[in-house]
Amino acid sequence: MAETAHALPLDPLEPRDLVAPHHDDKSLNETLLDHVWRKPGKGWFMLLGITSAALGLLVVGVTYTLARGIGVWGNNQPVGWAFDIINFVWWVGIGHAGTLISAILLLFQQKWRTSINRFAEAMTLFAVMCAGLFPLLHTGRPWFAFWLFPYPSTLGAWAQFRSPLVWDVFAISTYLTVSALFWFVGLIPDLAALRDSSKTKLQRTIYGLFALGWRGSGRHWHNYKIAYLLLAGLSTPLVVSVHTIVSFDFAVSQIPGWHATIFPPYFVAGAVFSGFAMVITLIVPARKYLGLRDVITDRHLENMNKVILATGLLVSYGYLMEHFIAWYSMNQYEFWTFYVNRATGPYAGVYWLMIACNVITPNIFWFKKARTSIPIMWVASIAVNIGMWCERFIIIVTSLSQDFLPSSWDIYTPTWVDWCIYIGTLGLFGTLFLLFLKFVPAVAVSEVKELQLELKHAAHAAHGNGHHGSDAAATHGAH
Amino acid sequence: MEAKVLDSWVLAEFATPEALVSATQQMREKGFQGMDTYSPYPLHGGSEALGLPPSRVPFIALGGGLTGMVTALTMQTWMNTIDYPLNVGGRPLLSLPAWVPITFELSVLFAAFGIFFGLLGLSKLPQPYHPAFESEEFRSASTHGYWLSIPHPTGTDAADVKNQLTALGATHVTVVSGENE
Amino acid sequence: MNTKPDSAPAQETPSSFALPVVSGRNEAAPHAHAHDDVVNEALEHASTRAVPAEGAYGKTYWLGLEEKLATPEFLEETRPEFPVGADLPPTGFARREFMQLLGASLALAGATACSTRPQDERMVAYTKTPPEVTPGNPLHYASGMTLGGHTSGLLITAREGRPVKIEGNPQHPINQGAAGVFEQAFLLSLYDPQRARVLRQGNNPRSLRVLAEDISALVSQKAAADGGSRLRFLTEPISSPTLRDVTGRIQKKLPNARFHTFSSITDSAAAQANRALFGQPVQALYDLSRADVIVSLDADFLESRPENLALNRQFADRRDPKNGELNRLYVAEARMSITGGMADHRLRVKSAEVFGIAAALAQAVGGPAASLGAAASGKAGAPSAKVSSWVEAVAQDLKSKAGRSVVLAGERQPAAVHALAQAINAALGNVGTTVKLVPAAAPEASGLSEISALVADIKAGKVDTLVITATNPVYALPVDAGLAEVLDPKQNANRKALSVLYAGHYEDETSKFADWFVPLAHQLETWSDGRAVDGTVSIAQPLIQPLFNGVPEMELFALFLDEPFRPAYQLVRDYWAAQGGEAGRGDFETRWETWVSEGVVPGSVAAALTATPDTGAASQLVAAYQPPAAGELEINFVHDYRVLDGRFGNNAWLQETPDPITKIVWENAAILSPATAKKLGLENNHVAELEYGGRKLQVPVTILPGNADDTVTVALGYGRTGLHEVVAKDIGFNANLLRSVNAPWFDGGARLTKVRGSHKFARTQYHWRMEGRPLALDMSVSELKHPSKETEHTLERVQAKYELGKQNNLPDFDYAKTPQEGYKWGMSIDLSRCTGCNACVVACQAENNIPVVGKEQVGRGREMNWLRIDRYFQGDENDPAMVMQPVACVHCEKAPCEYVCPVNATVHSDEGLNDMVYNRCIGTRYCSNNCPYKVRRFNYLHYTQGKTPTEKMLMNPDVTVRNRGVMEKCTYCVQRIERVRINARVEKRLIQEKELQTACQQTCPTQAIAFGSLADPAQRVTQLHEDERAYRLLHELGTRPRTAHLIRLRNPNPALVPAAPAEAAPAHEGGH
Amino acid sequence: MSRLSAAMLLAVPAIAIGGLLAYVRSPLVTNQARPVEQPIEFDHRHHAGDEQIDCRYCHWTVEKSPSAGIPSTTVCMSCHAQVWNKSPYLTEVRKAFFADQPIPWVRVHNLPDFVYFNHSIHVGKGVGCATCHGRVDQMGAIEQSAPLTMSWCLDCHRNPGPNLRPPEFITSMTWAPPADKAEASALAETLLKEYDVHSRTSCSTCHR
Repeated sequence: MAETAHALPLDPLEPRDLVAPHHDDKSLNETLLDHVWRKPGKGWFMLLGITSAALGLLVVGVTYTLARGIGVWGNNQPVGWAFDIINFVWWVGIGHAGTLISAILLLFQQKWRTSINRFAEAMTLFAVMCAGLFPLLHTGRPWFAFWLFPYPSTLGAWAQFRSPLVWDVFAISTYLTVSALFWFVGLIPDLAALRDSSKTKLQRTIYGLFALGWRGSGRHWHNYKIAYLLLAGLSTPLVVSVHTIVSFDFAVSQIPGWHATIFPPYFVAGAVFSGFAMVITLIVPARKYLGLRDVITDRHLENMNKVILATGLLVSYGYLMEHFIAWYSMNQYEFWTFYVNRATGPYAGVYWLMIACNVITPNIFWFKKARTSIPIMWVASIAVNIGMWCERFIIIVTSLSQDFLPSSWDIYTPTWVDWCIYIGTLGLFGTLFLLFLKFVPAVAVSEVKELQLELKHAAHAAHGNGHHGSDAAATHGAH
Repeated sequence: MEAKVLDSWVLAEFATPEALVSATQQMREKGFQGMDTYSPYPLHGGSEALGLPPSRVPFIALGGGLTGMVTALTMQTWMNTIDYPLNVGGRPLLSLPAWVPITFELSVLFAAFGIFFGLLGLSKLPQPYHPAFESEEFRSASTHGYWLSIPHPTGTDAADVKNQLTALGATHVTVVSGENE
Repeated sequence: MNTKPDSAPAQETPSSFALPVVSGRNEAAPHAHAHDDVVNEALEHASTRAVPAEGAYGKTYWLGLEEKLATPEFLEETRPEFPVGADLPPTGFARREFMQLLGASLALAGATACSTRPQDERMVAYTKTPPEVTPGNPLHYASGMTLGGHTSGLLITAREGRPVKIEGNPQHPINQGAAGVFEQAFLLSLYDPQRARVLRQGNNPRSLRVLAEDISALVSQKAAADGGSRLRFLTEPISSPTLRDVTGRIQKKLPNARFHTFSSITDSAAAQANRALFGQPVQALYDLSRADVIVSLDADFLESRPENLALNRQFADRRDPKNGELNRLYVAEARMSITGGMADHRLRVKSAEVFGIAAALAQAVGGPAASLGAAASGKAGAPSAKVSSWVEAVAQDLKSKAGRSVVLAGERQPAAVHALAQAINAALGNVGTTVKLVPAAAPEASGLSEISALVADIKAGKVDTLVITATNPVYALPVDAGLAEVLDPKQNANRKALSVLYAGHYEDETSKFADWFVPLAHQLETWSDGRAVDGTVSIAQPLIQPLFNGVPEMELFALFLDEPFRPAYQLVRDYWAAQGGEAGRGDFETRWETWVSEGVVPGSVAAALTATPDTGAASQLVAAYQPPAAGELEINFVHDYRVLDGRFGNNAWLQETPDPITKIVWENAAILSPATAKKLGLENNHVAELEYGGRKLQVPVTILPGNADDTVTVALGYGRTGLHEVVAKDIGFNANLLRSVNAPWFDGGARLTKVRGSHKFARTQYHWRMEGRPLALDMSVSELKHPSKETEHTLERVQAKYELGKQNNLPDFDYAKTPQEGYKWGMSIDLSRCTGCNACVVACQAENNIPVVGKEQVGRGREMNWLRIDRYFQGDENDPAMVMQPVACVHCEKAPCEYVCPVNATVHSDEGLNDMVYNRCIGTRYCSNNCPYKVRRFNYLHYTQGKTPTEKMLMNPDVTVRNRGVMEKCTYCVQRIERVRINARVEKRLIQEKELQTACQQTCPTQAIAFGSLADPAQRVTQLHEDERAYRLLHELGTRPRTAHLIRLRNPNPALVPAAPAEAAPAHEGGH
Repeated sequence: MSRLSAAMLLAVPAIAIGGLLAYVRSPLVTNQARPVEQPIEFDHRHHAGDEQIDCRYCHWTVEKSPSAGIPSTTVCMSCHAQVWNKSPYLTEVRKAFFADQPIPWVRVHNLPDFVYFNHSIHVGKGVGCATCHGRVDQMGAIEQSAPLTMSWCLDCHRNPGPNLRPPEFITSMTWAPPADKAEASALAETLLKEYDVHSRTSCSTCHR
C-alpha cells in the first residue's frame, strides 16, 4: 500500500502529469463543464450535419429493408450472414474499450483512466446501441424478434437456450443495461454539479431531474463508492463474457474458420484492440475541440497505444494459432479455409488488408515516437478499426462462402443498402456522440477533482473509492 | 403525507475537505448525531468521521446475483426440459453446459440491478427536493464546496452550534428549514 | 400416397370441375378478399371468359383488341412467374417506390395493435358436390402428355378440381411411374397466365363459330374445286389414333391436300435410316436390361425422348451390383451429355468424327457389318491412334457380348451413322434381344425435308391455305429454312395469296405471321389419346375445363371434316367405340371406364417386327453421306435440357432448373472446352462473336470440362421473341439464327472471336472440383472389392461407426427399432443410378410450392430448390469423369442447424424428421450457416407474392406457402407422410412401404431414391442403408444423416484403363 | 413521495407486460364468444338441438377428410325441398340452388394457413365434436368456443386422455366424462388403449 502511494504520483516509468498542475476544484469545474454551457461552435454543427446525414442513410436503409425484406442486402445462400453480423461484432468490439477502461482499469487502480472513462463509457453505450440494431434487423421477420425472449406465449413455445443467438440476446441486453447503469451512476455527481452550476431555470430543472437530487451527502458517498466499485467489478467479467458469447456465435458452429476454441480470448483481445483504437480516433480530435488537453494528457494517449500494441500482438497470436491448428490438425476443410481460401481466394484482398492493419500496424507502437505522435497514432487507430472490420468480414463471409461442399460455394457482394446501413450506424454513433459532448461532461469531473486532490496530497493517498479506509501514510507531497 | 413537519439544519461550509473531515470528527466526538457532510467527491475518512457502519450494498448485490442465477437455471430448465421437451439436434434435453452463458448474464444483470436500486434505496434517491437546497450557497456542494449539516430542532436558537462550527473553521454557517421527506 | 387411379369424371359437366375455393383450407386464397371477390375469382376460372390483360399483350399490337374486349372486372393481371421486383437489382428502385415505402413505414408507426375480428374469410361450398369428390382429399386421374408425337402416361393428383401434381403412370410401360422434367413441368404450363386466350383473325377477335363457318365454307369449296390441292397442313408428328383417324378422313374428303409433319425434337435421322433399312417406317426399341455392353455413338439415350424413361430404369437396374454383373457404357460424343456422364468410357470427339468411329467399329465387329464399315471408313478417313485403340477395345468387348450388347446412334447424327449402328447390332445378333423393331407410331416422314417441300410449294404459288399446328416452326427452324420468309409479308410479295391459320398455346414467333390464330387448349384441359413409342395407347383425360378459352386441337382438325360439331370427348370415345367392332360395342362402357381410369389401353403395345436390315440400302445411305465442312471450330447445336427446342421456354420451373451439366439457369451459353477456350483466348463470362456460314451472333461463353476440343456447343431454345411469352422473352440467344438446314446439328467452319463486354451467368454451382474431399464417391467395382489404402481411408471417413463415449459424446435419441414401435424415416440415394436428369428437382418444386425467383436472384445465390444435384468433375480438366450427387436435407440425427436456432423453429420429430416450422421461423439464417450441406433455402424476398388467381390454383394445399424472411428446406415430403399416416391410423393399420413415396422418389426414372422407415428391416431403404456401398455425406462431422448415399460404381474395361494394376478383371465381381 | 414514484417506476412496466399477456389470451384476440352472422340465418339450435340431426348428416366428410365439410346446397335442399319449402327464410337457399351459385358462408373457426388440422383423425381417435366446437346445439349463430391457440391444442396433445370419449358419443352434444375422478381416469386409460392414442407434440404433426 505504501509503495502504491509512493509510486502513484511519481511513476518512475512515467513521470509526466495526469492532470496539469495549475487547477483547483473551481477552475476544474469551470474548465470541464465549460463545453456544456458554451454555445457549440460551427465545427460541432458541421459534424452534426454530417453525422445526421449519415443517420438519414440508416433510416433509408432500414426502411427499405423492412419494406422489401433482407433480400435487398447482398446476403445469399452460403453467406447467410454478412454486413449485418460483421457490423454487429465490430460495434460490440468497439464498445468493449469503454467498459475495459472504466472498469478494469478502475479495479487495477490505474489513475490515468479517470479523465477518459466517461468518454469511453459513452462510446461503449453508443457502440452497443449500434450493435444492438443488427441482431434485430438481420432477422428475416424482425416483427417476430420478440420470440427470442423467454415469455409465456399463447403458443406454448419457448426460446431455445442452446442457441448462441439467445445467449447473445441476454449478453447484449445485459451489457447494455449494466453499461448504462454504470455510466449513469458515474454521471450522477456530475449531473448534480451541472444542476448546481446551471445558468437557467430550465437547465437546472432538467439536470436536476437526472441528478435524482444528489447532494454529495457523505452518507450517500458511503454507499456510492462501494456501489461504483462493485459495478466495475461486475462489468469486468461481463465485458469478457460478452465478447466470449459473441465469439460463441461462431465457435459453437461447425463451419471451418468458425469452429475454433481459441475464439473467445481472441475475440476479447480483438475487441479491446479495436475499442482502444476507436477511443484514440475519437479522443484526439475531441480533446482538442473541448480543450481537455490538461486532463487528457499525452500520457493517456501513450498508455492507450501501449494497450493497442499489446492487444494487437494477442490478435496476431490468434491468427497464428488458427493457422497453426489448421496445419497441425491436417483437417482438410480447415486447411482449405486458412491456407487456400483466405490467402488466395476471392477475398484475399480483404485478408491481406486485415493482416496489414492488424498485424503490422500496431507494431509501430514499439517506438515511442509513434506512441507519442498524434498524427501517427490517429492514422494507425483508423487503420486498426478498418483492420478489425476486415477481420470480421474474413471470419464471417470468407468462411461461409467456401465451406464443406464445393458445390454450394458462392460469392457475396454487398449492395448499396448494406453500405447505407453500415454508414448509417456510423452516423448514429457520431450523432449520439456529438450530443453527448454537448450535453454531458465529457470527463468525469468529480473523479478528476478527487484525483487532483490525491495528487496534491499524495501522502493521504488512499484512493478515490476509499474502501481501504484512511491511511496514515507519510506526508511527502508531490508539489 | 399528513401534517407538514418542518426540520431544520445548521449548514456550515469549510474551505478544504480536510477541514470538513476534522470538523465532522470533532463535532461527532462532541455528541452530535445525524450529521452529514456534503462534498463534490467522496471525502477521505469522511465515512469514518461520520461513524457510518459498513455499506449494505454488497449484500444486496450478492442477493441479486444469486437470484439471477437461480432464475436463469430454473427458467431454462423449465422451458426447454420440462414444459416443452424437444429433440433439438439430438442434444440432451437438460443441456446444462449450454445453460451457463445465460445463467452468468442473468446473475450479472440482477446483481447490477441490486446494486443500482440498492444504492438508490439506501440513499433514498431519487429525492428531487431536500431542505438543504433552500440555501443558495449550498449549490457549491456539488462543485467545489465542503459542507457539514447538523440537525437542529426547528425554531430553537442555533447560535451555539453555529459558533462551534465557526470555531472549527467553517467559512460560512447558515440554518435551513424545510419539509422533511 | 394412394396410387390407385380413381375413376374418371363421368363427363364434362360443369359440376365435375369444382370451383377452386371450397371448404377446407386453401392456401392460395388470401384472407383479405371480400367474399364477392372469391366468388368472382371462382367464377372466373370456372367460366371461360377470361380475356387478356394489357400486362400480357403488347400495346401496339393489341390496341384495337383491348378497346373492344378489355373490361376491367374480367381482367386478370398477368405477371411473370416470379414476383415483380424480384428480378430488379436491389440497386434499382425508383424514387416513387421509395416514397411509397416511407409512407408505408409511417403508416405502420401509426397503426394500432388493437385487434378486431380479421376480415371474414368466406367458405364457398359446392352447390352439388361431385360424387367422386371428398373436399380435402386428393383424387388421382390417369392422363397423358404428348410431346413430339409420343404420349407419356401420367397420373395426376387433383384437389377440389384443380390438378396440383403430375406423376408418371405406374401402369404405363414406358413411364412405369416415372416422369421426366417436362412431364413434371407440364402442370405449370397449364396454369401459365401468359397462354394465348384470344381466337383472332388478324387483330380482330373472333368467335370459334366464325372460324368454323369460314373453314366449312373453305372445305366445301375446295372439295368441290380441286380436292384441296392448294391446302397444306403443317403438324407435329401425330400418333394419336383418334387424330390420325380425323386427319385420315380429312385426307379422304380433300384427297389433294397435303399433310407435312415437322417437329424439331423428333429423331428424323433414325426414322430415315430405319425406313431405308427395313423398307417401312419402324421404330427401334432398346432393351438395356439385357445389354451387358452399351455403345452410344453420340446418343444421349438417357435423356432424349421418347424412350428415355424406360431406358433409364433398365440402364440403372444394371448399375447395381446386387442385380448381377454391371453393364458397361461406352460413349463417343462431342458435348458432355447426361449419358456421357454415366459412361464408363467416354471418348471425347468432334461430332463429325462419330461417323468414322461407327465405321471403324463396324469394321472391327466384322460379320455382315464389315463391308459397310469398310466403305464408310473410306469416306471417314483414318482415325487417330487414340480413337482406334478405343474402337478396338470397344469392338472386342462388343464381340465378347454378342447378343447381349447394343449400339445406339444419336439423334444428331446423320442417317448413315444410324445405318451403321443398326448394321453392327444386326451383326452382333442383338436384334431380337436388345433391339426390338416395332411399327412407328407416327409413320409419316417428318423433318426438315418436309419443310423444304412445303416452302418450295408455297414459293411456287401452289398453296393458298396453310394450317399450322406444329409447335412454333418459325422459331424452331434453322434460319435458312425459308418458312419465315414465305410467311412474312415484308419478305414475300405474294403473301396475300396465302392464308395462314396457326394454332398454338402462345402468341409466339409463328403467330406473328398468322392470319388466323387459334389458342389451343392445354392437353390437361381436353380429351385426347396418344401412343407411346412402344405403341401403348393412353387415353388422356382432362383435369379441368379450359382456363383460357383454348380450342382442343382435335376439335380444330374436326372442323375440316365439315361435319356437325362433336366435342373432343365425343371424338375420342366414338373412335374407340368403333375399334372393337360390333362385338366390342357391348361392353364398351366397362372397357372405356377401365382404359380411362388406368390410363392405358391394354394390348396396345406394338408387336415386334422381324426384319433384317437391307445392306444395300445401308450402303446407299453411307454413300450418300456428306461429311461436314472441316476446319475452324465445329459448331454443335443441341436441344436444351430444360426448354428443349424452345417450346418450354415460358415455363419458369424449367427455366429455373439448372442445366444438369453447366448448372446455368435461365439461359444458354456457348460451351467450350478449357483447352479450346485457352487457344481462343476466351474465359468464362466473356462475350464472343460466333460466326458460322456467314452469319454472326454475339454469344456469352462458358467453359465446360468434357466438351470436345475445337468444338463449340450451343443449345437451342433460347433468344425467344414470342410476343407474350414474358418468361421466355429475351433470355439467352437464338442459336437457330446460325443454324442451316444443310447441317442442322453440327458443322465445321465456325469462328469464335472475343468482343467487348462480359456477361454474368446465374449458376447454381460454380465450383466443379471436389478438392479431394470424399463427397460424391465414385470408384470401380474392383476398387470397392479390394480397396487400396487410400480408398480404405476414405471409406473409413464416410462409413465408420461412431461409438458412444469414444468418437461420439452425444447419446442417441430413442427412435423406433421395430415397425411396431413406430417409424424412423430415412432415405437413400444411389449415385450409381442417378444420371442427374433433374426430374426430382422439378417434382420437388411442384410438390412443395417452391417459388421461382428469377435469374437475378439465382445469380445472387438465392435459388430456392430444396433438392439440388451437385455435379462434380474429376480427373483431367479437359476430359473429366462426371459424377452427379443429389443433395437435399439429409435430416441429420445430430443436426447442426437445430441447436443454433434461437426459437425452436427447426427441431426433430420423434420419428427423426428434421422439422422446419415456417411459422415459427424468424429468419436468423443461423441454421443455414451451420448446415454443412447448405441445403437450407431462405426467402430473402417475398417470392410468393403477386400470384395471379390462376397461378394460385397450382399450389399444393397440403404445403404452407412460405412468407418472406422464412427459412425452408426439404421435409422428406412430410405432408405425404402425415396424410398417409392419418389414413393408416384411421384404418388402424401400419403404413405400407408402397403407399408412401416422396415426390423425388416417385418421379425418379432410375429409382435412385428410396424412402421409408429404417425401423423396418424389410423395406428397400433399410436394405440400401445396409448396403456395402452406403455411406454418409460428411459423416466425419458426426451429423448422422438419415439420407445415405450409395457409392457410384464404374465398370471400366481393363483394356482401356491406363496402367491399371494387375488385378482380376472386374467382370465376375458384380454379383453377390 | 420518492418511494411511491420508485414503486410506480417498477409497477408500470410490470402491469403493462402483464396486461399484454392477459390481453392476447382474451377473447378480444382469440375471437371467442362472438357469434358470427352468416349470409343465411342457419340455426344450429334448431337442427342439432331440437331436431337432433347428427353432425355427420351435413358435415359428412368429417370422418374421412381433413375438412369436416361445409354442406353443399343440395344437402340443404334434400330436406327443404319437402319441408319448409315455401319458407321465406329459405329464399336465398333456393335461389342459390337453382342458380347454381355457391353460398359464401363465413368461416368461424379460422386456423392460420400453416396449421394443418385434420378432422378425420381427431374424430377417428375419440375426440368429440363438442370438445372443440362447444355446445353447437345451443348456439343461434355459431361462435368459436375454444381459444384455438397453440397452447390450447398442446394441452390436449400432451394429455389426450381426458378429452376422449367412446366412439358412439363422438357427435353427442351432451356427453360428459364421469363425474367421479377415478372413474374418469379409468375411462381415459381404456380409451387411450382402445384408440391407440399417443401424445403427439412433434412440430410436423400440425405444421408442414
